[in-house]
Amino acid sequence: MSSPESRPARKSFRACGIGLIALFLFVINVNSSYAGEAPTGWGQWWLPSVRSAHGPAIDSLFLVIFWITMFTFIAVETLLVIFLIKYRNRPEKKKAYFTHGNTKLEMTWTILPAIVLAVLALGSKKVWDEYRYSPASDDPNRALVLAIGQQFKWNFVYPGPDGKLGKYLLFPHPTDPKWPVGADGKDVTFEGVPGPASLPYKLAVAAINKYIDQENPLGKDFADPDGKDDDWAKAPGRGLVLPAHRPIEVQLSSKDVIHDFFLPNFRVKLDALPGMRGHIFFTSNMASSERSLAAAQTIPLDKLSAELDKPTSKDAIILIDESAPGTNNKNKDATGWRYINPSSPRASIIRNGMPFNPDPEVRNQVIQRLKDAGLTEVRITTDPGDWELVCEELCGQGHNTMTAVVTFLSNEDYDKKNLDKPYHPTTAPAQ
Amino acid sequence: MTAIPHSMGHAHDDAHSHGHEHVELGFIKKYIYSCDHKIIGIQFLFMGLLFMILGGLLAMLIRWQLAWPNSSVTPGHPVPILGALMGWEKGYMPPDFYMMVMSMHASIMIFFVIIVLLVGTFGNYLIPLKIGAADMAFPFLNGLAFWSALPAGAIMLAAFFMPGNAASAGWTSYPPLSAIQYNGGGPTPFIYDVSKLEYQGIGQAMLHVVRPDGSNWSAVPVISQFLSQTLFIGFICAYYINVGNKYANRAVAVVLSLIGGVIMTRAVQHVAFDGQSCWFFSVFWLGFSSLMGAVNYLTTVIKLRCPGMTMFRMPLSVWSLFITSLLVLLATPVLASTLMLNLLDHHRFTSFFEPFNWVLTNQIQENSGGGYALLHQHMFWFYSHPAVYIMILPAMGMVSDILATFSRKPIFGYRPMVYAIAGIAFLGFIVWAHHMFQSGMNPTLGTTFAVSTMFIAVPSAIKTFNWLGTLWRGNIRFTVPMLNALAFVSMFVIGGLSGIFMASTAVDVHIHDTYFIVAHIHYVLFGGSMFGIFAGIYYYYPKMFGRMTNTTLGYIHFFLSFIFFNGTFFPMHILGIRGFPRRIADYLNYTSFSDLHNLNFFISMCAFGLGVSQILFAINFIGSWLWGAKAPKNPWEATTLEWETESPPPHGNFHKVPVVHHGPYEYASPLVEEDYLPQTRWVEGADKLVHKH
Amino acid sequence: MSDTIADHGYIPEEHAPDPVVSHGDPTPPGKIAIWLFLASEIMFFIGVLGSYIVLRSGSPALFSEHALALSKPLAGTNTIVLILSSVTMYIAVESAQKHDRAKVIACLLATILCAFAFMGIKYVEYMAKFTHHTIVARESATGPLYVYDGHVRQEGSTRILKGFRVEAAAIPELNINLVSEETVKEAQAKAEGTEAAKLEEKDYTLPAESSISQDISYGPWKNIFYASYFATTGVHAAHVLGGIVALGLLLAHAIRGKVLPPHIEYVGLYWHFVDLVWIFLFPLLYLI
Amino acid sequence: MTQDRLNHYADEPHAASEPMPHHDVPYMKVFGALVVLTIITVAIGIFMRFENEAVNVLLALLIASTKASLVAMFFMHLKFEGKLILMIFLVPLALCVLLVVALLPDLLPIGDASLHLFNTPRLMQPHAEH
Ligand code: HEA
Ligand code: HEA
Ligand code: CUA
Ligand SMILES: [Cu+2]
Repeated sequence: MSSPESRPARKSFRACGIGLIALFLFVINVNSSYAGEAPTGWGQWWLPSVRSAHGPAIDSLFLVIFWITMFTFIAVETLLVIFLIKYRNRPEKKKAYFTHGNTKLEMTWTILPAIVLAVLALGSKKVWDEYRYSPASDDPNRALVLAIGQQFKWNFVYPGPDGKLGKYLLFPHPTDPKWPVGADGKDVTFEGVPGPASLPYKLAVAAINKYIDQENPLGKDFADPDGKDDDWAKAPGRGLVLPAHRPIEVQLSSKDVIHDFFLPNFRVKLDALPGMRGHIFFTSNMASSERSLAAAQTIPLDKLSAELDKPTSKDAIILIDESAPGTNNKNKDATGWRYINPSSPRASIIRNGMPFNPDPEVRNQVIQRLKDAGLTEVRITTDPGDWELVCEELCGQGHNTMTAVVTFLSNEDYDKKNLDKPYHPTTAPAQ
Repeated sequence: MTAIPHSMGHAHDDAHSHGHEHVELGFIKKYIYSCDHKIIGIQFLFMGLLFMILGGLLAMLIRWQLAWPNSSVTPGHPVPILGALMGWEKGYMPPDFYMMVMSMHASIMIFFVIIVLLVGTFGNYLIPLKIGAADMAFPFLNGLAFWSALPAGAIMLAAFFMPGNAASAGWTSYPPLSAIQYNGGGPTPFIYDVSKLEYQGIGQAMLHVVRPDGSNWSAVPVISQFLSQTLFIGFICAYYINVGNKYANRAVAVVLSLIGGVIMTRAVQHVAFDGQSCWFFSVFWLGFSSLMGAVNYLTTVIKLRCPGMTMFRMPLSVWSLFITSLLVLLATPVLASTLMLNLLDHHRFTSFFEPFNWVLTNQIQENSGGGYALLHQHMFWFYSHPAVYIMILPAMGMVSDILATFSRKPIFGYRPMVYAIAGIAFLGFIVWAHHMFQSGMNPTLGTTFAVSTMFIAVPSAIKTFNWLGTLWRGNIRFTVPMLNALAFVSMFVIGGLSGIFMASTAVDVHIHDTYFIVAHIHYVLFGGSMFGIFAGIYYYYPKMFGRMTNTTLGYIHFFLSFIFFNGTFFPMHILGIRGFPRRIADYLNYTSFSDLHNLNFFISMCAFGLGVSQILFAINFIGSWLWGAKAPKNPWEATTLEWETESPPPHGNFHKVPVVHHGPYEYASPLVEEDYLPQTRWVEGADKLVHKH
Repeated sequence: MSDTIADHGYIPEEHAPDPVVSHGDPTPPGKIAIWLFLASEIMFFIGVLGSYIVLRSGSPALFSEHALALSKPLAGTNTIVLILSSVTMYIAVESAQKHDRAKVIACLLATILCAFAFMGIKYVEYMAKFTHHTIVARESATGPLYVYDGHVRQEGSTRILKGFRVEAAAIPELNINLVSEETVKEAQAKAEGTEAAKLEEKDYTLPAESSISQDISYGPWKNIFYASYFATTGVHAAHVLGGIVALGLLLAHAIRGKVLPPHIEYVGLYWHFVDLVWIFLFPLLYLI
Repeated sequence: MTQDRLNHYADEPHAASEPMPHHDVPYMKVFGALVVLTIITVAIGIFMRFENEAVNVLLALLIASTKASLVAMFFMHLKFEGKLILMIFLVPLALCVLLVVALLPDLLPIGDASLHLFNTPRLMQPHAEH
């Protein structure tokens, strides 16, 4: 059977080609007519920028593997295509070359990949150990935060000035004679009873659920002295605030199902398992303010109004030099602009960022005030400087809404917030 | 276990008389309740293809949602037909529905398409034919495997009609998420309420019989469950009921299977009360079917090889199915056990996987707690990693056969190929935790598993390069099966190489649970297994149905599939490198990923193209059956035994026992005029040639 | 229909010009199949048993405390019963091969009886667990909260608990899922100032439903120890039941005059395997 | 061609004609050994518990393994079977060991505190003193 198939093959290939081009045009067409408000352009196609200390190692490993596999891929596919063309069935050709193999050749292509892979495995172990067994794990200077996932928001607990976390995720049982002690250290009466055990089972369960909902959604043990000064909130969904340029320990747990703590730009990912506590260590080498600043452009104050009218400036943030006299007004401005001090090392963001106020009157007042303060130029950026925490583990129906805003403050600002007391050997104890 | 049908009255007394009494089998035992491995194989084929349409349509829904996510930024695009049917607001798909679609797409594709097609269909069809046996070692057990797969499928489908939706916890069903009953919703039907049909008309009284009080099942799943269970029990009855008279036999069998059907249907409804429990139970049940198949295949290969068919003269497809069966045999039970424990947890009897102090939406859960969520993951992947090789090895085997046939050249390095299959299988058992690098398990354990995972690329390398070696200096015929087989090789390499990224614990930190994984999945499962299946179907179609397929349609189907496949799944690598999370209904919620909207749109368009291309396959499949040219015995001029008998082979396969004289791939042999030397044809010295090279 | 090899048995009609390679292994297919099946059974049991091992090493204290509540004499008897059934099964297989029908029938019967004995004892054991309750309740609205632990029986309209009782406050960190009879007993002894060993079980009339704050029996829901216990022994018991069915069929055949030696051998292998599993379950659950 | 014929073909043709080769198994002795071992292990379990839990566990497992190998070797005839059957029996056993061994480091906090149980009650704690 010589191969008459090759002709229909070519024909159908051509037909497919034409069809495909038509489809491509259609896609582009449909897409642009649909796009409307949707983000345009094809987006960024490579690893997102890396902002953590251990990240570059992961990226270079990625690149090493990328080039090794790319080489293999190209080699294999090229050979394949060459063979297909060169050894295709031709009418004059009667028989293929008769061979059952070649031991030497086969040994080569067994051993070579094995060596390459062994090297990769070793490299991988090194980077992995640096990340998971980071020396930061016993750095007294590390900032600690406990992230507790729940459907579909995060709770963040900071240890407070004592630098120690209390106990969380302890919930009452229907047979407990007493409710857990309250935040003031006194016994609690809830639903008119001293404890769930005073109620019949069904009512006790209902009372406990109500107690959790209203009093203690995180199951905090108020009696634990370590937890007294913790910074926590009943309602989930707070932003995560972390210091930059300082080792961070994130402890992970969950109230209900498995969640995942993923910071794409920091190459950090770990599941938050209910009933267990995970630990990750990393250091950010960029603060949010630095990021905003890096993305900002300088605008003379005179041109600010015009600049803000551009549609691209819709979410613009204005950065002003706080060191200029008169600007230090705590920034409770109606415009909700975020102010930043670009030059001072104490760069800070006041985070009550509302959208830019389009009212020209208000705007002009603000600009006037800035001028009065002696400023001639400001910087402007659309980059708010915070990162997005992504939950990468399927955790239920609202999994795709489970994000949190992550802000990296400069170390001083982090200290000021009293989220924890860093054991800076060099700094004086916080007041 | 020795489930060989004996018509109980008389079978054993004359077990060894080789009398020649011919009792024709009735239509039912010949074509429906058949014990013939070929019929069973074809039954599995239809089952797999039907499920594939469903799985594919679900994939289309996934892509629909991802092309036009309904968010604050962009409006959705009403889903055609389904949107109206479900009464969604403006026809937009809600995110919880997306979760279900995604989970069911994967579950159906993996458990009811790939495994059914590769192991069920080709395992059944090819093993006896290729080793020169008349049938499987246990034909009845073989039939039972198919008929018990049906109820499993029916339970999986029933999930769609359950209150609170079908399973929505991904195909991995990690607890504690999968332990949530009714997917967190109340027990109210979610899907278009078919239960309205229930209490009207004559069906009412009958429905009461098969539907216990308090059952959550609506009419359609109850009826389909009842049918499949009755057919299942009926199969047993068809062979084991012997009261003497033919008609009495039938009557008793029908009555018994109806009774059995009622009992089973009622029992199933107690076990599976919502979508997730349906999922657990269905896969659990399917496991039994797989096990029966595996025991049968292994025994057949060990015992029923025809004279001269030594282990190292078996075609690679049989080798791969043999080793696949070993994987099924040893891995599936572990899945069964974890599914059972999960089911108990789901019913709130136990808490193997739920921690202490477990709270859901601020409600304490009334189970004891104290379990470990990670335990399920370990046991699941202890099965599911070997399972991914269950899903690729048979395809590799068939592709090896096809490549050799159409290169007109012996397979390059036959023995290393066999050892590579065995190596993959062995390593497959010690790599499972590479799915759990970021799950919070012990990081050192991660390193161990990373090393073993890396090394699984070595046997894969042997296979890949040997395939290339087979093509080298061949005489390549570009038939439709060959093109699909070549696509298998090139696409599997891409999928396999992306596996190396993930095998590195450190790189996996960034790409775990992103679309990089989704790209990998589809490159190995669609690019690999599915193209392998296409190749197998095109290759064996003449043998199965006695008709040739249409070549032109085959080419168009292949080229379109190949191009659209790459258009769909290649860009997913890019998404993954960006960190784009998988299993999300709406990525425009994320500021980090909303710029990838156009890329997603492009992917969706290609996916629709991929879906529509499959219609050509369907047309070809059905059309060739009706109008295809009659197939000769050996249309591809191949050497293995299945081509020595007519197309389709008769009941009993061979007219006389074939005798095998040499290896399976003697193409281009210098000893004969033709460029192929069938395994049954004796030529002096052919056997020696193998060892020389 | 034309003749195919199925019509002629497994003998090649033409002899090959070169010597046909034989397959060597003489094991019959049925035996290979049953062993393969047993291999998969091993994997199934290790799934369940492995979970138990892992959970146990995660919470050793809980497990060793609750394991005390299982009845060693009953389980020990069961072990012996099962071993005995293995012997009778073995004799049945042997006599089947010698076509000694009477002996086959007798031995199969003995095996089935042993199996029923095993299930009977299992039933007693299970019932002892299901009637065993831990109850937290108060006798009067203002009275102290008590923990009861013992066996509950219904007498008329009242429920009587035979066991121990202590004030809830006497048990620190009271958790009804984790508390064991031992703990209640010790606490009661301490409260009454006696030794735990000297404490007698007493009948307590349980207060009305509305005063019970929680009531849990020692089923799989009690805690992960009982979950593992019921899962492992339950799966094993299901296998014993399956064995009874298979043995029953063989027995029926034998009584009707047909002794099926290979089938008896295969069921025998299965039966020994069930015994083998129990040999591991027994020490793992009851003794350590 | 009948279904029956097919069945006979598939059924082992040698089974009845070529019975299991007979081996004299001292089954009563095996039975005795099993009973004795059972009694020993129960006795140890009840009366002679060692301080160290690990010793108890190992001892119990050792006796159980001995009993199991007696059953497998004699009652299940493994002693007289060929390599094939032996492999079928041993391979899953190896996998069992692998599975359990690989699971343990995950749930026992070994060495570092990278993963530990979270706020569990006393009885659930991994190394609670009892
Ligand atoms: C048919 C199915 C199939 C196959 C064959 C494979 C094959 C492989 N898989 Fe894949 N895998 C899946 C199906 C499959 N996988 C699925 C479904 C998932 C997702 C599950 C989920 O979470 O939903 C998954 C997920 C998955 C993960 C988890 C990722 C994560 O969740 O973070 C990992 C990690 O290591 C992995 C690795 C591998 C490796 C190393 C191979 C290797 O076997 C590949 C070996 C092949 C090659 C390497 C190519 C050929 C070789 C050469 C050309 C030689 C030269 C090569 C080098 C020198 C590198 N796979
Ligand atoms: C064998 C396995 C297999 C196969 C064949 C496919 C096929 C396809 N898959 Fe699937 N997929 C998985 C296994 C598979 N998938 C798995 C395991 C997951 C992970 C799930 C998880 O996270 O839990 C997944 C997840 C997954 C996702 C990610 C979902 C998410 O994470 O949110 C996506 C998204 O695009 C996707 C798309 C597709 C598409 C477009 C196809 C197409 O190739 C389908 C094309 C085929 C057909 C369409 C069938 C033929 C149809 C007809 C003949 C009818 C005519 C059709 C039309 C009219 C349109 N799949
Ligand atoms: Cu939380 Cu996904
Ligand atoms: Cu894997």
